[in-house]
Amino acid sequence: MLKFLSKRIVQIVILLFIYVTIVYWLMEAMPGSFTDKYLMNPKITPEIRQNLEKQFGLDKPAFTRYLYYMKNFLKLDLGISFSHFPKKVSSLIFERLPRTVFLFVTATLVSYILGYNLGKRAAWRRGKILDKTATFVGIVFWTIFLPLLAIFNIWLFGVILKILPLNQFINPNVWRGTDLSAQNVFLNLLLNAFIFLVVMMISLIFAQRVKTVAAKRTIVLSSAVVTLTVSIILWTSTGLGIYALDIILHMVLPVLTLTLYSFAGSMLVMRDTMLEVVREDYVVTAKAKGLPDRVVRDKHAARNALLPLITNFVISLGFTLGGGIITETMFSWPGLGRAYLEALNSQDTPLLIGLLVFTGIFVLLAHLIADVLYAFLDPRIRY
Amino acid sequence: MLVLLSVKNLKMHYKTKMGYVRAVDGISFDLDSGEGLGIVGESGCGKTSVSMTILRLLPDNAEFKGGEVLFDNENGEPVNLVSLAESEMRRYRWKGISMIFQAAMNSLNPVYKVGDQIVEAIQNHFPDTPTDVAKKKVAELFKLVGLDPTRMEQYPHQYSGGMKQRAVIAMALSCDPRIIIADEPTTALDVIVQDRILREIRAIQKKLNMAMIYISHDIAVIAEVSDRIAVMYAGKFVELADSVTIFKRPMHPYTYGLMHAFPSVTGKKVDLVTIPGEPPDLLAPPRGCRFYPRCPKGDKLCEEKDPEYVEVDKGHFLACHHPVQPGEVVQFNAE
Amino acid sequence: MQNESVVATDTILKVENLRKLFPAERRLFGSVRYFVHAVDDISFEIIRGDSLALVGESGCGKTTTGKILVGLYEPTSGKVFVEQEDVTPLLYEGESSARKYIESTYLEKFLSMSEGDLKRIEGVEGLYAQRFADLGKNRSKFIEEFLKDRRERVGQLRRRVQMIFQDPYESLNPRMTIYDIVAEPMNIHDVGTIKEREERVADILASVGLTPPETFMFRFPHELSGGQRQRVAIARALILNPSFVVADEPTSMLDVSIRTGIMKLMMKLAQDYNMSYLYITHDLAVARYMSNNIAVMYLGKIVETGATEEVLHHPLHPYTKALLTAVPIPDPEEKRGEPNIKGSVPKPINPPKRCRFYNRCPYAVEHCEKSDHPPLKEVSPGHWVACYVVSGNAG
Amino acid sequence: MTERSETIVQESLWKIRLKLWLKEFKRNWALFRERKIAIFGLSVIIFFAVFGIIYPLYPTIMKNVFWKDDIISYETFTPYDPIIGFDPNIFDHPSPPSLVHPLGTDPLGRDVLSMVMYSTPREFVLGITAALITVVIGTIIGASSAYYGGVVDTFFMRLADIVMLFPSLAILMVLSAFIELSLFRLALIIGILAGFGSITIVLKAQALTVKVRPFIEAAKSTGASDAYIILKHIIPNILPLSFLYMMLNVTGAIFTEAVLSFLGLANIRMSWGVIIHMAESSGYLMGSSIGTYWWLWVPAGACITLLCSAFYFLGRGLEEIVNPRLRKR
Repeated sequence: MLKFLSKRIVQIVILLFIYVTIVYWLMEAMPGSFTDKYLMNPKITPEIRQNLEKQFGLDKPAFTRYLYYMKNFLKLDLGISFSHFPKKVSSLIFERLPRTVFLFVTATLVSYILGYNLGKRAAWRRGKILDKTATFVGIVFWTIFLPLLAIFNIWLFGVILKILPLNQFINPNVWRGTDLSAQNVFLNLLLNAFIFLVVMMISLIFAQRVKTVAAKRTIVLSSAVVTLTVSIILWTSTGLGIYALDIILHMVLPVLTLTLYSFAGSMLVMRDTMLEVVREDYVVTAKAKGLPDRVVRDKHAARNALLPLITNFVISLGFTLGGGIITETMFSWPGLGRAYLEALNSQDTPLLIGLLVFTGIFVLLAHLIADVLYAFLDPRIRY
Repeated sequence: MLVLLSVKNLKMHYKTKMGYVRAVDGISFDLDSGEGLGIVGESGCGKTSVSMTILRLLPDNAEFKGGEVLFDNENGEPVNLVSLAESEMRRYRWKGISMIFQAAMNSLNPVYKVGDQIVEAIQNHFPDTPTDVAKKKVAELFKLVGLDPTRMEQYPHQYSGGMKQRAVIAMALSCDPRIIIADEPTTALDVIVQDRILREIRAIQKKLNMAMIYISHDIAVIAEVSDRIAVMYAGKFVELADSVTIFKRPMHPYTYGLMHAFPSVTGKKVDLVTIPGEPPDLLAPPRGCRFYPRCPKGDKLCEEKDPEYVEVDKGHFLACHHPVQPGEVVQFNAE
Repeated sequence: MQNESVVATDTILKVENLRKLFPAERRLFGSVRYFVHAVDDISFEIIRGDSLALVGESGCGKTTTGKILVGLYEPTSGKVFVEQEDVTPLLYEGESSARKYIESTYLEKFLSMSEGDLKRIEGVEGLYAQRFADLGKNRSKFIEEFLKDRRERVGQLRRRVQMIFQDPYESLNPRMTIYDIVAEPMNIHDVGTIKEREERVADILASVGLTPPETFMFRFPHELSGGQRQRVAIARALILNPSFVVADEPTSMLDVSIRTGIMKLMMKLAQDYNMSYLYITHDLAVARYMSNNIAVMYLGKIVETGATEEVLHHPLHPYTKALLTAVPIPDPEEKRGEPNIKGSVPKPINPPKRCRFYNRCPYAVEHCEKSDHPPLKEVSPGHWVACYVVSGNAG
Repeated sequence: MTERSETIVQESLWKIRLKLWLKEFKRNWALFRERKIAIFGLSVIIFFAVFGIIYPLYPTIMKNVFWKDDIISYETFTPYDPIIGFDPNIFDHPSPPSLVHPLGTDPLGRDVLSMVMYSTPREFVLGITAALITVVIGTIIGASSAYYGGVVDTFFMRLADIVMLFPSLAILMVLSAFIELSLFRLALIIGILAGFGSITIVLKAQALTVKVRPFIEAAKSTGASDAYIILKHIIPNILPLSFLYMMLNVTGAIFTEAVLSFLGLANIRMSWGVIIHMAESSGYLMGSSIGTYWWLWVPAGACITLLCSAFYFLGRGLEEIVNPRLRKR
């Protein structure tokens, strides 16, 4: 395992190096030398300019510049953004990263849970009404033009039903008069969600040890309820509840849109793998052992079909930036995707490179996690 | 007196686009406790479907077309497994009739420990068994089939082919079933391993006085383990008798052909029989006797009328209009 | 000298010290840590008209041997002779290494010589030198011609040795018609016109019992039964009139009632086409019917070989004995003994330096562990055994 | 011999092959027909194809039926031309759907239906070109890297890893800054980017399952060359899967184009994405009037969705034919 991991990490570092190189030269190839832009940016004061010149070797030839960039990259210094001057690219990314991650992890998690359950049932009762409707509806959403779905949701929930805010990250009217930073509240929210996830994981692992289905349910449900209640009490007692709620309400529509858009992907993967697994002899054996239908489906068939889904899940998490561009634009959600579009429009090259590089790191990390998870879930794989 | 398992005129067809595949088409046999019955037949003759029909482990497109499977459930009244509700049927699986599957390699779930899979079966049928008691029982079973009990905590992929086969046998024994169906239990194994497994199965069967149904395409394997042998051809039994009779005095031309098609390692090197043609398509089997197109003794009667499956001698069932006479040499004129 | 002339008359295939190691585990940087000794130093020969059955359990290296002989694997070491010709460089070496060979052995020497000197060289080298001189000492032309000639010879060789595979369902390309499959070897070697190919395919299909051929020619494999497919596979192997066919368990996937038909057909074809089989099988009874010589393999080694009847009736090696007793007998009244063998087959990964059968052998003595794997010894005429105990060398 | 050979092969080989091909096609068609989803997809695709082809007739019909009173339109089609159209009576526009303009007009007075129709063939060309490029690259690379293994395999698989690292939309957005993304260029870039990416891995996995099948060894043992085996044995056996992925890739290509156009980054004069982009840039898409001017973007959005899902449905239907593991027993 350790040997495998070290091998994999070496591979990933090499891949990352190649990736960053390609991204860098792609940007260099863009018309209008970006070093010139660095130097001619009117916002940059001469002394900063000199610093930059020294740090990034802007007066040196292209290849030396690249070496300088790589050196700075190793120090995680990606330069200074043009459009958000004088913020550093890295601090910009770290400010926006949690928003995108939170949005997408939630949406991906929901859509995978939905996809797993639907796909499992669809394959188990193949050709029946659930299978047919789920596949049809799923594919329509999977191939829908995402802006269309976003507009439709905004129109339906925000304009017609008027139950959810239209877009943006926060409602300024609510926040008027406080000196709270939305970012801080949001980070607390993130922490809360993370704790919730950890508690759920622990209770799930714990539930594995219990025998009856009813006991399993009780454990999982009660732990969920307890954590939720505790966190709600905490939020209200500190008086931040209303702000947190505002953020959450603003998240509902993007999450809903993304979930609808992407659940079919996981559902179809689950359904297809499940169809293969169902034919395996051990599923027939499980049935012959006299196990109830549901146990055969969940414990024997779905457990084995889960493996490809997990990989798929982690990897799709990695692709948040690509998907983020559209969704975040439509919902004016100030995350990485929108930052990318803004950077592109304002020709903010350092930010552009930084965002691309960051996505690469993110995807690669996701691959690594997928590998580890896979080894964890499949006893056959002991690298 | 009640027999343990009595199958009466069982019919099960698969529905396909082209029509019904008559995989099991009127099978009857009785099985007593402690007895070993062998079913021998070529691939595609429906022998596996028979076992799957008895346990009702069929795919969606299978349809019952009649017949009964009467199982003696120990309180005097035999139950008909065919007409049971699915939830009722579950109680008879494994506890009443268990199975050793054709592909032992694949009948263990790769993501669970072997011991746990057997414990699962025990606790499913005896829910009050604490896990440690069940584990103890599994350890005993492992010893019985010649496996090291410490291997319980291993995953299937850590087992060799022969060991997997043994674990599957242990699993089949776990709920003290009254009947075990062994479907090609040794097909994928090498001769030496096969020999050992066959010996073990036979010894356990004798020791526990269990009834067994062996299913195989290999007459030699069947001959080693069965008391009685049924020869199956194209969805039907053509002949059933005790194993010595089947070998010494086969009455159906197909049985005769099979016996003489088998090369022997050390015996006399005789000219082998080739049965001409191919087995019939079960979508549209011949009108009369299903063996008629390949049978050297076939005539008008065989073409028109399907022979009935009757007891011609004590315990010797046969479906043939023109049985092979003692001492007769049947000439198969193949190519 | 005398020995050579005997060889020159009848050997159709001769294998010398053939060895094939597969890498089993690699270190981090690609160097191999363990080898699977799939075929480990085996030698045998087949006389024209005879055939040899290679028998053993799965994983003993019998299929690997067969695949080496038709050039699917490159042996780690050893030599293969087909009809007295050493074909090792032809079968297993690529053109680039052949080019290197010709450049280093001949060309460098020739280039420095005058035309007169070239004409004076004798033997095989002389032929090359002659050719080189005739081509006006043109280096690239010479190489080109040499490679062309070599290609021709490789083609000739490939046509002489063919293989029949185990699984009739998998060894025919499902997207090709029977005609395309059977004619493929002719197509590859560019033999005959289309019309001739059609005739030849029809002939061969008829002779493997697929009559009338025209009803089979333009069908797809999935429309045929297992027995018919195996006949197609045989037809395909025979279409170029090979002198030697490797048959890898051609009947093991077939039902009993069809199997004997294929066996008989193969026997008949061997006579009609005057060719030999290397018949690979795990089934001793089938081996007995299909060939007059037998070689029993265990973990990459031949442990016993001789005439089939002799070996089967008087097995000497403990492994052969165990194998024979383990075969089920289709007679409920005959009770056979239990095979006298311990344990199970180990994996042939870097095997220790001792008799391969040592840890399973009931008769093993100290000498068997101390010494190398025993060499094959002739214990009675034509009957060779690799066992210290049997050959009385157990020290 | 000669006598018999005449009776064996009465027809020329290509005729026999054509017949066999037809037979095979019929068999697959019978399988295909059972997949209602695939039939639905195919019908939608055919509908769009017809829809796009009849565009040249559209002005003629409209002129003679509805625009008789409108003299300017009757003389020329210009005011309603999908690209250069401009109606001087600017205050009438955008007008909601009416008999004169079945899908209404845009702020410049152009007929929305004519814009949608005009774009249809372009979407087809783009989607199919891109998918074809993808599949040709993927098939060749997949087959060769599976067959040769070793360095070739490692190189292309690592390349695929790197290509997959790039978020393709983001990269296309960057490229749009210094390459004019015309329709064909866009198709080419989408096709190449996808071709070296995940599809090679999928097709290579499939080719690997073909490579280990004994008929490859059978061909090799008779002395077939590498190129022969790849072309005659491996590629024909992965071709159905390639075809399937082509269908799925059409969806991806159309979608990508639509998004790029919607963001205003592609250099395409008219497409469904451009229609929505124009609605957005003129402020009719979002904002307070959201949903009011629906005819400006709903038709184009619906078309994108429909055509994308049609190709996807077709692909799914084919998958159950091509991939025997998904087939019903």
